[in-house]
Amino acid sequence: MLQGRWWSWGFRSTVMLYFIVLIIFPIIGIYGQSFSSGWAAFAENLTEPLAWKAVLLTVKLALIATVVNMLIGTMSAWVLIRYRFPGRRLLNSLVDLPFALPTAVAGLMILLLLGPRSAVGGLAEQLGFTILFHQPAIVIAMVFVTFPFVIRAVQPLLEEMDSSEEEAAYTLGATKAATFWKVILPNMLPGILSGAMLAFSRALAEFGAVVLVAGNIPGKTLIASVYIFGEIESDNTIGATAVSVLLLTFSFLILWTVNYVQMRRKGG
Amino acid sequence: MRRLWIGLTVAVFGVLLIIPVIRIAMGAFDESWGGFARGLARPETLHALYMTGLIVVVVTVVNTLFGVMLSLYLVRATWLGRRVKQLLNSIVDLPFAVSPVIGGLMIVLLLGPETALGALFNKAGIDIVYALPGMIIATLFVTFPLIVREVMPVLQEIGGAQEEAAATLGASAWTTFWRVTWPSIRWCVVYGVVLTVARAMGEFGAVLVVSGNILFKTQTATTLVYQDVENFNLTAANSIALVLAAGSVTLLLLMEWAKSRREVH
Amino acid sequence: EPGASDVPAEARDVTLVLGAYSVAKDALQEIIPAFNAYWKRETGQTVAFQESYEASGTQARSIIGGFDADVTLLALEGDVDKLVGAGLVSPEWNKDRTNGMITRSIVVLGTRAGNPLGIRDFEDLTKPGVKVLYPNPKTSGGAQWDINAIYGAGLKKAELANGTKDEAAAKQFLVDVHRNIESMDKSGRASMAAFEYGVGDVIVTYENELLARIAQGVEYDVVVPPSTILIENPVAVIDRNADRHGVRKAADAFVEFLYSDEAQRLFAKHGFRPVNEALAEEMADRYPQPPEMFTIDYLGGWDEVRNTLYAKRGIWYQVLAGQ
Amino acid sequence: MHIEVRGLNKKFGDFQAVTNVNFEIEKGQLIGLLGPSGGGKTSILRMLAGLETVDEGDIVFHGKRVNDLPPQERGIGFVFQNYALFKHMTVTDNIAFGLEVKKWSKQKIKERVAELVELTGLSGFEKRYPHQLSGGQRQRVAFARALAPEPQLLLLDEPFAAIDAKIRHELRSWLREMIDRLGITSIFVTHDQDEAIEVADQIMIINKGRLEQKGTPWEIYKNPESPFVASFIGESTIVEDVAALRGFGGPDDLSGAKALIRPEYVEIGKAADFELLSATETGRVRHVHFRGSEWLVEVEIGAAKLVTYRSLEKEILQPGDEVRVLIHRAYLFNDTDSWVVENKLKEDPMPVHI
Amino acid sequence: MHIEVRGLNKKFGDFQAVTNVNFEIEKGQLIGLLGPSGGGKTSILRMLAGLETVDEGDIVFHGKRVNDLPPQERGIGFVFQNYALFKHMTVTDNIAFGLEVKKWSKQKIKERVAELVELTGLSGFEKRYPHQLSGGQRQRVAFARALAPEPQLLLLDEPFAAIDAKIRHELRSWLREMIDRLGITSIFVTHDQDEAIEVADQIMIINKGRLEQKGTPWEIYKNPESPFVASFIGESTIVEDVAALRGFGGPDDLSGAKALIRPEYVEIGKAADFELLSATETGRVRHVHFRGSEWLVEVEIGAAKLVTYRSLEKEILQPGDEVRVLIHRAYLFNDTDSWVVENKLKEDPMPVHI
Ligand SMILES: Nc1ncnc2c1ncn2[C@@H]1O[C@H](COP(=O)(O)OP(=O)(O)OP(=O)(O)O)[C@@H](O)[C@H]1O
Ligand SMILES: Nc1ncnc2c1ncn2[C@@H]1O[C@H](COP(=O)(O)OP(=O)(O)OP(=O)(O)O)[C@@H](O)[C@H]1O
Ligand SMILES: [Mg+2]
Ligand SMILES: [Mg+2]
Ligand SMILES: O=S(=O)([O-])[O-]
Repeated sequence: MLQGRWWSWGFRSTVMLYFIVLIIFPIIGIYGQSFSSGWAAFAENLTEPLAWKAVLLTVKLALIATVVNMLIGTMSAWVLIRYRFPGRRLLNSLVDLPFALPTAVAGLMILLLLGPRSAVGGLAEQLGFTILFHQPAIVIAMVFVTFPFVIRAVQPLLEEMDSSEEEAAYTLGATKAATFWKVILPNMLPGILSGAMLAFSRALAEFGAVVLVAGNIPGKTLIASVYIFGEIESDNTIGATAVSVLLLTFSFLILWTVNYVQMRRKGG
Repeated sequence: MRRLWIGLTVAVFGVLLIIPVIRIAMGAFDESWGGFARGLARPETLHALYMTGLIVVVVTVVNTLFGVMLSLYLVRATWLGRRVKQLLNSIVDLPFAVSPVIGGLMIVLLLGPETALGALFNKAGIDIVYALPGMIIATLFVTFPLIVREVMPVLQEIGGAQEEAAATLGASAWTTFWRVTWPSIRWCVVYGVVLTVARAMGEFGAVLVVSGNILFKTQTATTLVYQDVENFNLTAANSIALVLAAGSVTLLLLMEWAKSRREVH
Repeated sequence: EPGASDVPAEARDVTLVLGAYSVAKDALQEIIPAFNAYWKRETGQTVAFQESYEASGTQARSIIGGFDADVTLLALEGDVDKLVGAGLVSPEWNKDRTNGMITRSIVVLGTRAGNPLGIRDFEDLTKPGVKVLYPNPKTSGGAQWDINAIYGAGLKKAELANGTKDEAAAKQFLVDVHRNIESMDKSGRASMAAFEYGVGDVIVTYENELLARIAQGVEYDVVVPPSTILIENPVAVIDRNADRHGVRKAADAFVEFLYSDEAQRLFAKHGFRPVNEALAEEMADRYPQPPEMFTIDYLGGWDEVRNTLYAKRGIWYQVLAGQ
Repeated sequence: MHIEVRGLNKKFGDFQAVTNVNFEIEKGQLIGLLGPSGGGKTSILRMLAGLETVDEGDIVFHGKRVNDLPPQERGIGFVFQNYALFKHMTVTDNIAFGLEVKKWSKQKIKERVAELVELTGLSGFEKRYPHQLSGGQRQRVAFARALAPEPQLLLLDEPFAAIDAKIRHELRSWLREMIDRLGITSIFVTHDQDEAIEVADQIMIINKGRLEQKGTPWEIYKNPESPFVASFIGESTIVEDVAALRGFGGPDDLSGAKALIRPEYVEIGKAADFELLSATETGRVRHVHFRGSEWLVEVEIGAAKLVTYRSLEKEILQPGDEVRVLIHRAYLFNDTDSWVVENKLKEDPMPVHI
Repeated sequence: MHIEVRGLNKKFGDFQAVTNVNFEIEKGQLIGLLGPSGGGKTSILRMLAGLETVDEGDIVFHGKRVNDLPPQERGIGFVFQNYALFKHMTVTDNIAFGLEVKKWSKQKIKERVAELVELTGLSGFEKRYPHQLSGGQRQRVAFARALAPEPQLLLLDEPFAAIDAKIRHELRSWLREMIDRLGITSIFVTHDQDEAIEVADQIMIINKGRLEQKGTPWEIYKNPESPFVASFIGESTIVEDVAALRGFGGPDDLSGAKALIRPEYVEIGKAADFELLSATETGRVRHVHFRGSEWLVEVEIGAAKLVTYRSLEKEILQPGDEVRVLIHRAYLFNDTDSWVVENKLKEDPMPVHI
């Protein structure tokens, strides 16, 4: 009995220690670095127009990519769990592909498929806009690399869901659509949100795929992670970590708010 | 309606996943089978794949273990206050919000040979950065949220009633976990594992920074692919990418198969 | 290492760790076997190499961060200066016959086959509708050479027109070119790749990069602007690492070997210009000499360039920020 | 809503859950589905609601076959056995759901919800989520949610199982009243015979997937059509050897027949209490239990055990006391037939065949 | 197991669910927790089981304070109100779980499971998963699962709510027997007073988080300590103006007091049926309901409404019939006090103060 206590105490401490050492330390490290030369240097690096323009652009594009992913991700998760059709298993197995592909390859793919020499790129060019090296390409790259998150977070929820809530809605006269919106969707919501959070964070920080397909022109197509990379390479660690800290804090606030709201709703 | 949704989904998959894979496959077999085989049979490819495999295995095992435990604590533990849980819950996702490049840089700055910790390890004859341990730590950091995020919502969804029942029947925490909790979360753990494997396989930025990309030492499949792309060796790059993609798809197909076998009781 | 003194140095096999900038990879991978054969012949010792190829800045940072390289080839003198600053390389490193430089090249313009837009000079890059590629000088050493070349060409133009090195005019020239930028990739190689996949009309890059691609059978036109910059890439032994690993001798020998005719010819095979005057003479017909070619000294040397062009609120920053 | 069900069958795998069920329900009636656990009550209800496909047979509402109509077009309300509340909605939102779907005005919804919250005794809990409620509170929410849109047909699966007597009474009478006022047809499942008898216009007894009998409580009590029904309704003890009981032996062929004797068929007391003393015999009290409003007394007559009730106002009996026992009546059955026999010494000895 | 609970308190947020509950239970007793929905019964049970933390107060098993002991070390069995079956296990596996945890031998587990399956009438369902069972079947599995390891303390949250009378009877008597045989202490929650009265050795009435009264069913019936208990146990009607009833007016100060009158306090019949005709008054039958084994008759005397039972053997009354009514006794209460008054015309006019 006492032994059991020791075990559980040991487990708890190990897990917490791991969490602190692996996750919290480096994050504190980033904050520490960014303030290592004092507040003034930090502020100066952030008030730098190239920096905050890059951050704004990144946030904007990451938001768009997240919304796109919430839509197609929820739809795909739904279709893959609720409908039976030939090829379903194959599609389901393809979901995680964007993760398995080195991001450099993902970038290359987009380059080859949407570049000026490709059919799509050519068509877009004729319609008067360019995809590659402009904002659409960044969004596409972000959507691609974050594609699995929402799907994988929603699927288990749909599988675990108790069908009687749905039946109750039907007996109350709700159409399939109404049932979906009012009963099923709220049940999927934790998954959608947690998937979207991950997707958003990842999109904010994505580097490999984007760097290849974005023009990286400051103010126009330079996103934060590429800016950060530039600062690191030009030996401005403080500038790099300062922008990182900004994105991190922003992410953290969003995550915290979402968690807070969800916990509030559950009252527990 | 049903048709419409299926159609749309297939279209999304087609555009976003299938066409790119076909493009990769075509790229890999640009110079027919020979080019593909050459790209893979190079000693640096084999070594890089070996490194990637090693990292994937270690990272997946460690993160699965800790990820599942942390999710349990974050959902069920009473010894953690509500606020603490909320805070930890929000921190879990942060590694994703950290640009992998910065993540890698932090490891170099915290554990490099110049730092106190790094010097300590160095004395003991263990290199952390620009060596395997650093690469594993970087990948652990980057993939940490995946399993936690997969498991937590399901734990919340199934609720604690079954676990309480087991406890009243005298089952220890350990038994309760394996006999009652695990069967319910097993598939999302598997999903999380697959995501972790895939992400660990594909991680680039962080590994690049901590590995120094040394041929035959710390080069992984991904950094090799990147180098091949830069060196206009597209066939080799595509071949390796294809192998990685095939690896993850096979894993998932296996999982689907195992799952379908379990479904017919 | 324990027992190091018991065994004669020659008998022990050694490992040399080499950290080089990415563009040098193809050439080095031919030179290393040649060196191995040579060294075996000379001393009977086998040298195993551990190689890493990364963008010049990345490489320099890794080495400072603890990457155990014994010898490094970088794109810029400035990057070696960082190593000197970190106490890894002796400040005396460039006090040899070529000031520590091992290869040369020039900045040129690459166009699609047949030069459809009729590009002749940097001047033509300012024309509306011309899509220009060069990498990002923040991350790429190659890009700094490119920007230096454009800026220098602007200075030259002003100097020819009214006799003074008019910085304002040169800056304006840079602004005009930059207006047509399509993409600033993270490295010279990435920029080249984008060009190869169909992006842009003109790429500003190393001459050797283009020559190497052309040697591979890709069709580009190389346009040598009348006034452009001479690129020089340094090599250095990382003294601290080499001493610690006890491979000083092999490292010095390897660097020495790079200056040899044999190595220089291999470099030339991959499009570099030799630093060896005799060889340069011999290959003069392969490498056109731009009439108004200038060196980094024309811009005042690397220190000056760092302080004016790439300084925190410097000229390049103003170009980017549109000030 | 007038309902007709013809030849209903349902299998789960190869387990026959419902077998050839036929019935008809008039508009506005309140029907109790009564039967042992696992009998098929929930399955029948779910098929009526359209939540389970029908394997064979027709379900006809208002003369229209609805087998293929989805649940939301059947105009029903359903109270689930496990409540099936919307986890992510408060009590108010749960109850309002059906009304919002029907696009009632905000004001009307508010009033209706307030009325139902009041009725189900949930005042003060409007803002709670289901996991913050007790079992009975959840059941009441489920009840209110189903009633809110005033459906044409109300299907209730054990709606009172977790509710205490007091609220149950109120809900029942409110239900009764609403049914009468709006002409709603209702079917409710219960495992509790008292409840079925008390509330329902008609009772259907379901056992092993079959409809054993349908009729008013009084009919079913008086004329059970099978031994199962007889033993399921009311309390009773079974006596193997009927002939040994005073007043039931004699010329009739009772071979192979057993007797089912209900407490209310049995009267006990002192010799002075009976007019026809010759019809009584001597028994011995075995146990006396308090039963809330009366005593339950177990008496033994030879090998036969009988139970009967005794008013609290009467003298208290003790185990071991000797008493006179009068058996008014017995329900006899054998493998093929069943019939009621009156005590021959008490009245006319003609058996009443059913 | 001997159990003592002292000063138990529990809050959810700032909702006080359990307030200062104290009690003691002897080893081997069967206790019924009875009370209205939302009263706090489940909460008390969960605290005893260690599933909910105790805000204040002590729980003592066998003289040892167990507040901080985890559930698995308390040696309890728990039947959950919502069953909480293991979804991914068959019936057999569910029941065997607790035994496997205790490392019983394969053979013994098999026997024990077979016995419980038999007892709970689940034969033939051993291989089913919970989602393939009916509500009652699920509850029986939950019951069997909790009983299997023969725990020292058995906590049952509405264990019979979804089970029909017949199986309920069997389970109850088996439970009773097991409790007597093994000396298991048991506490079961029910909202059904009949059940509590029938089965329990002692009843605890829980209302609004407080323990209102604890005692044997007969004690609680005879001497309810509060109007709440009086009205919750047994059926009753409330009469506002007691003085108007024959036999209850007179010199006593009844101002502000109301009367609670149970059906069994009331007798109806023809004039000839009563010896003390002067103690009766005239009433009119309003309704007659069939109640399974008797009639429930509502009578009106002036403004007061009363209910009483009437044997099925007696002549059937019709609404509107005039009858003589004798009220034997009334339970009077005002804001501060409560007492029982006998009909003065019938017996000694001394009120019995409690
Ligand atoms: N998690 C919770 N959060 C807030 N309130 C709660 C929570 N759990 C229970 N309650 C409240 O505490 C009170 C007591 O609940 P409990 O479940 O103990 O009642 P109960 O006596 O078991 O009722 P029932 O017979 O309906 O099951 C109820 O009013 C309920 O709404
Ligand atoms: N999905 C299913 N698969 C297999 N058998 C099932 C399924 N659902 C129900 N059954 C079986 O069908 C029979 C009838 O079940 P049903 O739920 O209709 O019973 P019920 O009369 O409602 O019982 P209760 O009073 O216990 O709720 C039961 O024996 C049950 O085990
Ligand atoms: Mg049922
Ligand atoms: Mg309860
Ligand atoms: O490799 S570069 O630094 O020249 O881009």
